[in-house]
Amino acid sequence: MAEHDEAGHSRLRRQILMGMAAAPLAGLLPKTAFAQAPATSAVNTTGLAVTDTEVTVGILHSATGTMAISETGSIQAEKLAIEQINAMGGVLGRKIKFIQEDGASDWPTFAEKAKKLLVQDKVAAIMGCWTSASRKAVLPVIEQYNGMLYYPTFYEGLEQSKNVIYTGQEATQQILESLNWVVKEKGAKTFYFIGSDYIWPRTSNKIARKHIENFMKGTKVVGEEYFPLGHTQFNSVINKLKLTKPDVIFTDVVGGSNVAFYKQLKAAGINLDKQILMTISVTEDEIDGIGGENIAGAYSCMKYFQSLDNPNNKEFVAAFKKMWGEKTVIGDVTQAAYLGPWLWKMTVEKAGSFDVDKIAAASDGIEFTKAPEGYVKIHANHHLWSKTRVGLAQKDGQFKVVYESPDLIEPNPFPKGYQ
Amino acid sequence: MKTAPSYMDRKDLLALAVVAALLLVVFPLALDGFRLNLVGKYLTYAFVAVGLVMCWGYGGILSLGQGLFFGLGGYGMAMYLKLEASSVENTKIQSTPGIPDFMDWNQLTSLPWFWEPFHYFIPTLFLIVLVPVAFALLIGSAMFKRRVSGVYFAIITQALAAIATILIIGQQGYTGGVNGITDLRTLMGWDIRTDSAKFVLYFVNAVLLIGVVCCAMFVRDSKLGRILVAMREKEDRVRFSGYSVANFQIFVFCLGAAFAAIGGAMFTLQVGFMSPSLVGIVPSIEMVIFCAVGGRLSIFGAIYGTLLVNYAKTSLSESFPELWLLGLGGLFIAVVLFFPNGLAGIWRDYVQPSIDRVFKLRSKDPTDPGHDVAKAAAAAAE
Amino acid sequence: MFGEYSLGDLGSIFAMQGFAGLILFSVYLLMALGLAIIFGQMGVINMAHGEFMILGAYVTWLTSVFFTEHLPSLFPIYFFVAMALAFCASGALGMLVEWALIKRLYKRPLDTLLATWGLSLILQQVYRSVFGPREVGVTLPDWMMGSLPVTDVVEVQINGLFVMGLTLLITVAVFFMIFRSRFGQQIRAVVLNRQMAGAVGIDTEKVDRLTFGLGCGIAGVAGSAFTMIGSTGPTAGQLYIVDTFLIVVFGGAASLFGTIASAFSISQTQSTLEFFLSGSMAKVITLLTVVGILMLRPQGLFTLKVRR
Amino acid sequence: MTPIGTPAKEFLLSVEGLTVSFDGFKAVNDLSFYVDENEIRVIIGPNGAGKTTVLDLICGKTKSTAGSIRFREKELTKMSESQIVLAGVGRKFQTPSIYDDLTIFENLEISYPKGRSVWGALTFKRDQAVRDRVEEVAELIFLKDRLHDNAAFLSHGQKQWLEIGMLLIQDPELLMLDEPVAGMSVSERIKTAELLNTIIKNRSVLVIEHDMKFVEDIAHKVTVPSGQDPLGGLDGEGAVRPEGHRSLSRALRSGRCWTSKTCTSPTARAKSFTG
Repeated sequence: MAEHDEAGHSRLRRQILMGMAAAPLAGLLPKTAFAQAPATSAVNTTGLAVTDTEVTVGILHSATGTMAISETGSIQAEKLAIEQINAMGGVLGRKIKFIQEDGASDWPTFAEKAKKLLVQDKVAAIMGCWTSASRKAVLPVIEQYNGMLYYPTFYEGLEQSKNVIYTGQEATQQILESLNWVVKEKGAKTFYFIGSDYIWPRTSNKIARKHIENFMKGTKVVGEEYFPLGHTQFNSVINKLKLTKPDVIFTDVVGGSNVAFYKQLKAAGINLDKQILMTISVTEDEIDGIGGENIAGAYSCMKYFQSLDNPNNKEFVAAFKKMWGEKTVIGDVTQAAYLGPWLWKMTVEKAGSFDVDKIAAASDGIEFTKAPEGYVKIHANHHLWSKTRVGLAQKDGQFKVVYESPDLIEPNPFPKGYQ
Repeated sequence: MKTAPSYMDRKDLLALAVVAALLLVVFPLALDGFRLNLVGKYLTYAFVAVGLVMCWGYGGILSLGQGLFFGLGGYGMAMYLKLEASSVENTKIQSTPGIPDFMDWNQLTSLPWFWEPFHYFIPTLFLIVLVPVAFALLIGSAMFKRRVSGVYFAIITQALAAIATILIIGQQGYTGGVNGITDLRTLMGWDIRTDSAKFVLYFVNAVLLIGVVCCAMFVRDSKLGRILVAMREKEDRVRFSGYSVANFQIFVFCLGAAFAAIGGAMFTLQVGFMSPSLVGIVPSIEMVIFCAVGGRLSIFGAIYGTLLVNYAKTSLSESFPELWLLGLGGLFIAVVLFFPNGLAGIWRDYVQPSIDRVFKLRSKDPTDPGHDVAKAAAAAAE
Repeated sequence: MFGEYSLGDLGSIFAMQGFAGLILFSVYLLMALGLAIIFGQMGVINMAHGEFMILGAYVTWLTSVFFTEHLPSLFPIYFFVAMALAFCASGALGMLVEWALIKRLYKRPLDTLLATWGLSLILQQVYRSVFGPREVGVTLPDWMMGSLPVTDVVEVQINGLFVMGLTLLITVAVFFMIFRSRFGQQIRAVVLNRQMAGAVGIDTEKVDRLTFGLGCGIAGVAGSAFTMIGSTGPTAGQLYIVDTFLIVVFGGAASLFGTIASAFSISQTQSTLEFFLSGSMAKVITLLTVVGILMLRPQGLFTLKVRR
Repeated sequence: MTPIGTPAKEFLLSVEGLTVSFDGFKAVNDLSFYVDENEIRVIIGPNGAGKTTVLDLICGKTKSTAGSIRFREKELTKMSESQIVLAGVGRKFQTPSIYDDLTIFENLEISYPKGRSVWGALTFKRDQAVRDRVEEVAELIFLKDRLHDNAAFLSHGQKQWLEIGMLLIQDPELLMLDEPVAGMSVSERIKTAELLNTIIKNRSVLVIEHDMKFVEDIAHKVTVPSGQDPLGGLDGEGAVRPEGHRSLSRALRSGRCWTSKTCTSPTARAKSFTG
């Protein structure tokens, strides 16, 4: 701890000196956002990498390894948001500079890089992580060094931290409304769960099972199966599906397994126009690999689809495609990642400071009206109030929104009765 | 006494002194807390690499499943720390207080039996070494007694590492699944997350590593070490000189497993969690390359190789994440094709002779693998 | 377990599971054949085998894109062209790799393992840089998707049949090539005694290169076929490598017949277990059984007892 | 002929009904022979006749399909290689089998009959007794002044000697030599014969050799591979000087694989071989 403090102090001293040197100059310059910026010493009391013109944040995702498939979209969205914020004059008059680190799909590497960003680079916030495992690895580091993490992925819940803002949905937000919808609208009675074998599918399915068994009438789960990550042979489980004939196949298969699963499902003659399949793991990103023709007819429960029809989203999609190419698609997590820098900017401006403690305290109640998914608000538990939507997969790889929850759903990371 | 293998000759002592000075003096003085902790993490892999030098370099047994032992050691320590972090008081919001949080999420209502011994520190320390050694003994007895060796052994150990990963991920109620065992806080009430604790742990780690190195050197310089070399060359001759080759192979495999397990336990202490991503095939093969880069016959080379590769990995992936895999892949190929004896070979062939010329020291044994590689050390110290 | 199903259902279960097992068998065999040649016959531990397969998959994807854009009328048959191209691409890359890398390492089999692992890392990164980190979706012609109904429950997947047919064809071709052709005779001669083969006028270097190329080419075709059932991404190849090696080793590395038998027994075990257990456990139990048997019988299922 | 199953007296080594087949090919078929104490026995036969396989069977490298090998009351077929060595059987390979990466001293030391268990090897001390013995043997095998060179630098003949030395230090009761003079120069061959004559004292020796001159020098009895009883089958053939050689070369030409016949005949009969 001693070393940490010392380094912080000397850096702080340097920054104060620089701030004093810059002050007289600022008076000579024409009135710009820069000149109006509050003094660095005032907005940064903990020695973060904030100068009079710049503030540094970290981007921490996997650019290599198996998770690069999923995390690329998040990196792109975060870069887009930072660029847009900078174009609007930055945060508290300071341009955002980002340092990108590669977690390489390896959890210890994530922890190592998070520590590097906080201890060496003194970033004011980190936009990053994708899998629960990487977040779990990073969390102790973030808490120890008092950093701020904006985490974009929909996840299993059961977590809450002063140092993390969860911009994706936690499991109850994503699942409960959708289950209610499928039971009410489609008259579904029986469910079959198929997931990849790790914590997110297992916890999500547990919540779904409790909801189906305890909170709804006449519905039941007729099967539950998990496969190792990367599994590519689903014929046996498809046979079981044919025999049990569930009303709804409820899946949270991830990664490469997804592709195999839907291709084999289609090849086995399970027609998704007749058989209801509901997934909580397929976004537009995944469809890119699966192929729209293989999954058309499936229902996906997300808070965001690229096809959402609102002005915010149209603007966002256009900007994203302009920056990253016409062919890129935008999934739920990509949009949630896009929220991170914006929410941070607004919180910093509300708090009038880059200090993590002040941001953590000021986060409650931050509203973002320009979010592509519509209006969102940060809850006191650091998750977002958001709507949930059910999209029907189309052949072109897009979703048609068939249901949207009427109100914002309250995030509930530790749901009573679901554990 | 012209030939007696006095345990550690002058050159070895010098090399040991250089390593000790580097680890105990130079690094702590030259590096800030963050970098020092990183070096500490790398050094935990060096335990595995030293074990591989014994197994692979001397014993001729290439194990692609060292991650399994590293993981067993690491999980042992993590289970102890997790239980300490899951006191009834800390976990009172759970439906079953007093068990680790992930068990509670998975509807476990009591602690599984195999977690029980990890309530106590001393049994934990024993189990950290004994469990991996028992596994190694089992695997080794089954395979070496039946003369499985070389390629087949490599592939089967690789499969074992893969099975272990699937099993750990699949049994998440008992193991923490893909997330691993996280959020470890204290060791007998001592907060291991603080910078001062990390500093202390670094030294514990370094001293243990030096101890393991001495142990490896003792084995290497004993008659057993020469029998290993002999076995690697002419297995049958050794067998027909009255030795049970399998027993020696089992011994050295267990030794490698024990070293790896110690490394794993130190990893958990320094990094603060353990996860299946350190058990699988990829980390196991990476550890082999640390050893190969250092020189598969050089105990000291293993340390320098580990430091060098990890230093390259960290710095390359900080500045050019895309190039890192190309660099690592290229390194594998280059080492195999051009430097089969790794850094130690380069030292022996290029550096040592010029030093010898300067100091007019006659190298006593031309085939003795090279020892300290000051250049690599300097690079790693960056 | 059976109580919940009626007698008719049980019949269907066995029929469908049998068929699922056969598909898995074909898939495994297709994966393993190339490796059986490279590892079993040549003794090279090719850890980049999965990446050669993925090359075939990417070639298939490129072909499908090309046909969609330039020859839409011929799209239904593009897959055959793609497989041929995949064979050529992977085979050519294989020969290049043999020339640049493998030929220096024939005497050091364990080192081929490390070198090819390095190669696989490089190939993964190259795929990522060229094709992007995301998976690519290979569009299949409509006739290859869907299934033929046999009864109202039992259906036969067309792509499953296709994979089976392909596997059969390639297996027969490989057998013919290894055991009946002049080239196969040369391969076996070089495997048995390199020096002697050289002495009687066989160009051993050329035979090595062609053999390695052949093995990689078959991997390419396998990768091409897998676009029907699996995903195509830079790291997808790694998924296959452990399974593939275990199949070859389990069969008895030097025996092609053993490879078939081992693919068959592993696939049937796994497919049956998957039906009665959860997917993860089925995989673990299958792998553990294989490893257990290998510990008891390290030479694999089929080996010649030879004079040492 | 000694009847199978009831040896007249306890031999040092009794091989009875020994058979081994590789995938149906019977490399050794129903072979029986007996070796006395202090007897020197030569096995001859053409390439592929299974001579080396017999040694492999005795020392446990190959497991027999049927039959028994008894050595000093112990059934060798059920023992592991290292146990067989500890029982007192030493074996030299056809090609020099030494450790290139170790020095000559270390090569010899490894064969020193102490510290053969894992623990023993770990705690083995190189004391004066070891050093004396190694130097003594090194002198015998003409390598005393090269003790601290790596074995890789030795010539082919020297490597053969080194291996013989390694066996010597092991002090076996039954010494098995597989073509000890193969590939040697004439002068080396002479030295080797001299060496062997020193070391075969006070022990039984089983030798495989093509070199008839060498066989002639050291053999007491000869075991021949043949379709028939070698003596019976060959007796009628025309005699060429010396008779034994003629019969032997004849046997070499006609032998295809091992069958059961050994000529453990009375010494007088065997003399026809050894001249």
